[in-house]
Amino acid sequence: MDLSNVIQMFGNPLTALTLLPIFGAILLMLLHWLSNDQRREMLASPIRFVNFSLAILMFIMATSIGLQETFGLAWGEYLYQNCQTGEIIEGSCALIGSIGVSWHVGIDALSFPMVWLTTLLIPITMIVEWNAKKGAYFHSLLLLMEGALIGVFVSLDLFVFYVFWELTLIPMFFLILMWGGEDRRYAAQKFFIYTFAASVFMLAGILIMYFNNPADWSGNITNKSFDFVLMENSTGFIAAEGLRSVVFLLMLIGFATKLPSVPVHTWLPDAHVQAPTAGSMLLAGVMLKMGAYGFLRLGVTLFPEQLVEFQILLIVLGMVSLVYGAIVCLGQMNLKRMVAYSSVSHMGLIFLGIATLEPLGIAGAIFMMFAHGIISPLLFAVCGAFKHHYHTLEIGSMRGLAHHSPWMSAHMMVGWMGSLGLPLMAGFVAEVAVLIAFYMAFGWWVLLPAVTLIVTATYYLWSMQRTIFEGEGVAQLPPTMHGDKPRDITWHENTGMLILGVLAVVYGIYPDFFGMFEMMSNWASLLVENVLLEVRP
Amino acid sequence: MGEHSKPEWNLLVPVLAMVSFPFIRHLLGYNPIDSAFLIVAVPLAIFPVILIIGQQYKGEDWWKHQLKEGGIVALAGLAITLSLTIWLIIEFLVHHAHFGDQGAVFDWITFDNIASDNTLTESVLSFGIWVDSISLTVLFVAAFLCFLICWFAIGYMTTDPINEDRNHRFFAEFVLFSMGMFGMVLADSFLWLFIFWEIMGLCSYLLIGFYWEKPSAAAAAKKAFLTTRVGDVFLMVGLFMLYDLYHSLDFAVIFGDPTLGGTIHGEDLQWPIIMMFIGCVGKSAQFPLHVWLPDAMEGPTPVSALIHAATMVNAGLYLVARMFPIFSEASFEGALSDVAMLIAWIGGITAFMAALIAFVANDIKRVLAYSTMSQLAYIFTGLGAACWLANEGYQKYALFAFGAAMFHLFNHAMAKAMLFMSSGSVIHEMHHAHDHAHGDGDEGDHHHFDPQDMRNMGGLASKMPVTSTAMMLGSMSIIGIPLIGGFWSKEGIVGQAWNVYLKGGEMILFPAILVLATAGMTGFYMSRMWFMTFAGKPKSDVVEYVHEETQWIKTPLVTLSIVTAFSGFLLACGHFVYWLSDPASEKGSHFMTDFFKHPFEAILYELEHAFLPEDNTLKIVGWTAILLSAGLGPFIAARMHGGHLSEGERAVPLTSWLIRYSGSVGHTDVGELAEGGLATALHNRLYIDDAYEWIISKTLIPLSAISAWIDKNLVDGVIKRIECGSQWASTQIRQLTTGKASDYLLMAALGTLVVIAILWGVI
Amino acid sequence: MNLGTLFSGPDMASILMPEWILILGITAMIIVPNLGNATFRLPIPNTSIRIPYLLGGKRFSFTGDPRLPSAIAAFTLFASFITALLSQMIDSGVGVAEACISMTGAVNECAISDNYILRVDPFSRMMEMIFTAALLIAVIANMDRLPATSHKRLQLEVQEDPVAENRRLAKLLNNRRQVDFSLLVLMVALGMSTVALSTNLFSLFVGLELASMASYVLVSFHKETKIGPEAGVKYFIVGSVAGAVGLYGISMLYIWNGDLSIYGTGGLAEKWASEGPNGMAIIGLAMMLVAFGFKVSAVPFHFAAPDAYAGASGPVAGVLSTASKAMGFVALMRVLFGVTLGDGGNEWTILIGAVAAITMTWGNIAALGSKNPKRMLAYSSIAHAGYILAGIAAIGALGPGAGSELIATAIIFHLAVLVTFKIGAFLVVSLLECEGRGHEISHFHGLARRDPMIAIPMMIFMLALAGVPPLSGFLSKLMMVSGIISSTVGDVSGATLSDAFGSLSWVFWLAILIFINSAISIFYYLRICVVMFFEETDRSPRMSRAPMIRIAIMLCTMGAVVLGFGVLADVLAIAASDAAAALFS
Amino acid sequence: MIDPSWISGLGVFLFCIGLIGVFTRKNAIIVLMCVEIMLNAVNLNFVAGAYHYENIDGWVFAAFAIAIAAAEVAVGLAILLSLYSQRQTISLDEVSLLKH
Repeated sequence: MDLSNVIQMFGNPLTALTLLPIFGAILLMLLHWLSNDQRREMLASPIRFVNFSLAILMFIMATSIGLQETFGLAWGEYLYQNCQTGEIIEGSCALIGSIGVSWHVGIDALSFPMVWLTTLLIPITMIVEWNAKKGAYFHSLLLLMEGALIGVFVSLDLFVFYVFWELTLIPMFFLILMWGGEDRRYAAQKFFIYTFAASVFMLAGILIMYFNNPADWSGNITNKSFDFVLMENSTGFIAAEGLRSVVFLLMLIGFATKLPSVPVHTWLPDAHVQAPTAGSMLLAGVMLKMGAYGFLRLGVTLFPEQLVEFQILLIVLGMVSLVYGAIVCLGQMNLKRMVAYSSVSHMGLIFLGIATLEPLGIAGAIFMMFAHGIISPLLFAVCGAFKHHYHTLEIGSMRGLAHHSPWMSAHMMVGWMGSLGLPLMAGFVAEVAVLIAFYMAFGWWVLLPAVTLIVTATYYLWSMQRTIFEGEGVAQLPPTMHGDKPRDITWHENTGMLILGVLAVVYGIYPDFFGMFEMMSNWASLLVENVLLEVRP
Repeated sequence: MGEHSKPEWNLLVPVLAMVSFPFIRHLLGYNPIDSAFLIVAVPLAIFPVILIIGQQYKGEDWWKHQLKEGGIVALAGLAITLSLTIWLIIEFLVHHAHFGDQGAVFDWITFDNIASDNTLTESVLSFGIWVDSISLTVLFVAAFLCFLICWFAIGYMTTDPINEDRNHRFFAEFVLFSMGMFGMVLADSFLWLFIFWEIMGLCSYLLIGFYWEKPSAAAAAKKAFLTTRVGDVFLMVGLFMLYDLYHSLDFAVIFGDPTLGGTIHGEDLQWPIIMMFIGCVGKSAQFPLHVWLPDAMEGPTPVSALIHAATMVNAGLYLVARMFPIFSEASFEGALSDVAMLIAWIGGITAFMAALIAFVANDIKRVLAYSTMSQLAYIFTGLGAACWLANEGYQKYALFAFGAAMFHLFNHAMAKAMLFMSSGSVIHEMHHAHDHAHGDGDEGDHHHFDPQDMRNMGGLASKMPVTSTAMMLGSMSIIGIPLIGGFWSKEGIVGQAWNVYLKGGEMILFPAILVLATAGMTGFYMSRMWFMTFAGKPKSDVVEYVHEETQWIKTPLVTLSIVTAFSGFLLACGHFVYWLSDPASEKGSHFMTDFFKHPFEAILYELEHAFLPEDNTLKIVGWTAILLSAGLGPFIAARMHGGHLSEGERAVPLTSWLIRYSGSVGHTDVGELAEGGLATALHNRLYIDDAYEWIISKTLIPLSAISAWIDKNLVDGVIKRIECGSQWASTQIRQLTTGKASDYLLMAALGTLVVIAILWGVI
Repeated sequence: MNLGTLFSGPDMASILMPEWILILGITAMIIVPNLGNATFRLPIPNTSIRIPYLLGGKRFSFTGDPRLPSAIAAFTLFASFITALLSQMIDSGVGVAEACISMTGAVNECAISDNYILRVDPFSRMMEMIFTAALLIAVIANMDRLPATSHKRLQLEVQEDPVAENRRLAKLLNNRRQVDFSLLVLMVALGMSTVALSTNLFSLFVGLELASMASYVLVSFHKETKIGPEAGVKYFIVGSVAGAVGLYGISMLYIWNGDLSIYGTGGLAEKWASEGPNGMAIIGLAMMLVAFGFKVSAVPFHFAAPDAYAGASGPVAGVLSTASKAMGFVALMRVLFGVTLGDGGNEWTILIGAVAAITMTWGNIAALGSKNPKRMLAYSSIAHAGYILAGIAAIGALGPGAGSELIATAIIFHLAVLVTFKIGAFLVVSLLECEGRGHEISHFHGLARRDPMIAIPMMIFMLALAGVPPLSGFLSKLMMVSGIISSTVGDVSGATLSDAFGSLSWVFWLAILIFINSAISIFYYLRICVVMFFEETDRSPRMSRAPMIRIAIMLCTMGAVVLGFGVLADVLAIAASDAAAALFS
Repeated sequence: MIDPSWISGLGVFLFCIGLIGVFTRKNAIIVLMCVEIMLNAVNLNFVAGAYHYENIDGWVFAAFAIAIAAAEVAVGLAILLSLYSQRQTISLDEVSLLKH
């Protein structure tokens, strides 16, 4: 590892996207932490701006990557790779060469939307919680989170992938713990332990893959490499079918928990309810997508036969998540909890979409990741604002929100409508794509998810009726207000929500905006063409 | 208040200016079809403008009075769409253009499908414009009525203090709603039809819940959305099925060759059509998804006029009409006749049921709502008949039935919009009059007084000449008084329904009887409404203070009165029915031209075919319908609710004859009947709503509660149990560390023995 | 065993340099603090020159300085560490064992046929480095835990006030025992080094006893506290019984073979491979496993460990949980891999596997509810022993080969990085001990507010212990598990899931059990983090200064971070890999 | 010369005595003595082995073992003394402050 490699490493835009926020955040936190009290106060505001401008810089970088490329790539091609296959085997981009870990990043049509979404959401979360207490840490943690998330999406080395995967837990753990609600400690621990425990199974799967990666990397301890591209391109990767199934299932445990799918979803409501607004926005917006992303990247791409073999399992998982999640939503009295369960419900659609094995279904599932990544942060921003201004999340604790906080109600309505799959909003595109494919693959079973859409509409409308509307004569305020005058959202919150709302509509009307649906569908088609077509029943 | 309002014609200048928009486009070299997308785009662009500016500047004077809180902006936008629509129609008529599919305006999503030979084929779901006689008709209805209702709403909404500072929301949603309607009509694929369809659903939700602070309005909005959502979901499933068959949802593909090169059989299409029809049932408030419509009257009256008369409820009809080419595909013969019968049955049942409930409704808007349901059901019956005839190979009759049904759509929309606006006018004035009479301070009474209740009215004919005339004409059109509006179409529908029976569709007998009976019932309840409102003595002191006011309300009423009075006759005689069903046919291609050239022949021809069909049995049916609707129904209504006005009150000549008639036929008291079991059941809407509520409260709500419990205590409980269990195990296991060295030694010794035993045992 | 031959050649001097340094240090430790201006002179015969005796009398101010012994110990350990490291860096890559010392004291290239008593190879060097590093950190930290006060200051502090006087006396006592502590630490180091070097069971055992006995005293070193002697007694009684049992086992092996060399002609390994063990050998092996099991605190021989850790001071507990345990593993590996692996060696595989499974689960579950942070860390240490035992079991199931080497690499790597974060955690506790606390989890409350510079490292230690990436604890656990997995999945066949599961070796489930246990362990590690950051405390924000402990903590923190990811992790992994290769050669 | 197996048989006997003593006695000193007995059993084993194989190693080992035993006693007594000075007891059952 000589200097030129280092330069090459950091000269790569993806490397910069990953490491700049991480190191930036750590530096800023240290800077703030090491200063004395007086200087700390002075520094608070500049640090916040630096954080924010770094986040914006990241967004600009990601956007410019998107503007330069159309992402109509051939299968298995990654852009902006920092090193090629030969170099990986040689070990010239090695991180821990002795066990075959290299710094290998790349981006393709599957990861770009996620990266862009991450860079988009982080500044928005910062805006929404612009005045967070101890903002220097808060925003830095968000920035750290951004680096870790992008790292998950761009790393093509499974070791590094796993490291980033777990690294995302740490800032989120602290976000929940330090800025969360009343029961934050329980929620944070549960979140951490639950998802960690699940991802450990994924790690087991990764290790089996690692030892069956036929690409030899002579000169290290194991002669193996964690490189995903090598695995993807190798023939005879894991010969024993049964072992492939084992790996597939191990990884499914990890990804399904992250997604989350019933019955391993129960960390989510607690984490969401207790997390600060920005935390739950990111949690729902990007972190859940890690599960789907990982499943598509590793599970589907490397184990197509197993996908077919366990199709029924996926459908059952997806269907139960979808239906059961929606019904549980109906029984929730806590606004945020309801929204959290609605995420469970929507994530079920992703499994359904993938299980169809149709290009449309998979494209729909990917677009679901994206669309949900725009809409659910909006939902949580609204919930957070509600909690912030009304000090409660109880559905039905107040009436006539529209009277006191018209902007908040408007955003709530936009979010709710987007989430229940209203046409011309992003969620609908995904829903339609997934369900069409689902019908093509499984026929009448589509009635189950379709009827669930009614339940979805029911709980959303029900909660709106009990929050935004009614309250004729004397408007009813929650007792937690203690007679305070209710306010509308601040302009920070408003800005953030407005961006999200507008994007939700833009992507509903024109899903190809910024090439999104096109690239996703292209990726899905190539996946089907190259990988799934041979194994489809 | 009316007496203060000055004429505000000057405000209309920008609106009028907008009418020039098509001309400018024309001068710029565009043709109307290229501009058609603007019909959708303009309202879409105006929506956020009104909303955001309104929210920001709602208190400002210029916004409030110059722009009427956005009303003028909306009206201007709708003027553009209306003029573009007219431009389009002119192009269509004058140049005999057959537009059909106009290609994609933009590709929505592009993706691949796996073809049967395991290769990938590209598929596009795109938005494009589709123009033909049906869409033009419905588009015109929508654009024209939206424009007028907006005009009306400016008068209606902005003068009511309760709406102060939030009318921008109304107008924005109104415009968005119009966008949805225009888009749905113009869309060239089922998918985009559905998308706009849902947008309308959203707007209907927002507009019904306009008075969100009223719990009843909020509940009604929710109910409307959810009920239509039920239908929509099935419609969506229908779309999926269609897509699976055709790998496209474009009209061009599906109607171009419904058999897709012989690969698709009629049986395949049964379920898709039934599924889509369920969507129509929801949207057009047919049994059993009709429950939302009466409650939807919680919205402001212009909304009722817009959604529940003119536009949204027509969407379901439009969709069924769109599927007509599938029914008339020759190779599907007989395969889809059961589906057609289903459509007719739903129509028949709803028509009868709604008319029945309308008998006892006392709320003026609810009467109209039930009437709407009933009339839409007529159209469904007609479409069902048309589809059956088409599918069984009776093309000629099928086209006639189809044309009649669509014509009824036109007539009903015009009349019902006007009726709603008139009722709005009545309610508006009653409300103001009540405030005037009792003062604003009289809170308690204010709450008990219902300005919509017809039992508080009576004798308004002299106070509101324009309104009463308009309402009379509208009612006549709905009832089907010969030669006026709905008469032309209704006769066709009833006749063709019976025609199906004669042609071998025995199953239609029941709906056919029902629609025939409903004709008479329509005569009764519409007349009842008019008489209760305008004839007889005032039933409350409020009536004294009622008077008509601003031009904003009167102008559309007058316009529509004229349209209702004459359009039916004119269009019918201009072979509108034939033009609708098949513009390329001999009669259809002579739309209006025959009428201008040989008016008498045309009239005779139409009379002959409308209510004097060739078949003698049908003649009997036709005459029976006329007799029931124009004679018996109004007669009974007049006996029960009619009467002379108070002393010194005079109605205008246009309505005075009717009041005289009602006063001269005597009086029947039906008090006993009104308290009977049937009436109670009808008051309770035949307990259908209650049944739904009961079912939901007994199934979904407990299920959700149980699921939430399960999730908390079982699924998550397992986790918690593991946690508690491991804490317990930890305590137990640490008890073994007693702190005494001898115990440790003992444990170690046992361990040693075990170690030796294991090692020994293995060898 | 001719004493003269020990110094016969330069080879002996250079090859055992780290040990010589330790012996030198021990000697210096005995002599230097006693140097003084003793009036007695030694006359040199036949001359009039009289050499000053210099022992006793009034001590020189430099040699009498109570801070000197620690410095000597630290310097000795550091020098030993550095020489071991240098010898590795210079010679690494040459390959296997570099030099062997026979019974007769001859230093040779290691040949298969000869039997040796000591062997210097990458493995023994690596272990020496681990031992000396751990002890070095302990010594550094102990400078604050057992502070030495210069005599001058003590002189100045003479007070009338009885409380202050008592405090002064305590300080005086601390000064008095500086030498004892440092000496014992160096003894431990020497014993451990011997264990690492030994290829003869008896010398191995002597080294083990040397280190053990020194550590018994270290445990009960704070005899003025209530718990110190108690911990010492328990640890000593159980340990000495276990030692006796182990020695008896060795003696049985001697009766069986007549030679206690592991390798070489007539050695144990040869006989084991050629003839197979008889009952006597098996019982001997079992008894040795008991002794070593006590050292690594495997269930059910672990009971004294939590008590000992809780009673000992923080640095000592840190040594017990890292170096001492590593020594036990070295012995275990020498015996199990060296002696018994020759004939497939799976007599003990199931046994060790079962013990591993029970140990890790027991440790973790017991740690879950533990309220005393030191006991919690002790139980966590037991759990970690379980992980390593699982690796050993996997090696037993595999026999020698690449997979075994990988697991051995992982074990060595794990033992090495454990020095950073395990000791680090004990040092943080030790810092709290300095203010008389640290035996309740509530003493961690609000630590982040009181002293973030301690709380953050503690969090890093906890996360590293839990195995959260990218910290070194993760890498070590990952290598361990990957070794186990690599050995089990290679021969998996079968087209269906059930076939595959059926053909998975049982060792695979040990890997899964490690994962599950890691997940359980997160709970109690996180709890520490949580209370540090989020519980309120009424203590004043100032923590004791304890600069040396802080330095040691910083060292550990850096180690825990840099050894997890990147270049240094790479270097360490390669070194561990070399060591593992040497172990199996 | 007696057969080495007798010697080691005696060793087994001694070892068992020591072991039983360790488990049954609560007095730390007696336990310590029992450990010494066990170590003597070891010595006998080594001596027996040395006899049997006629090599010197066993003798050397025995000598070392005696040294180890001596050291152990020294260390043990020192620790026990410090315990006694704290608690005035050396009964193993009475020192159980540290537990669970």
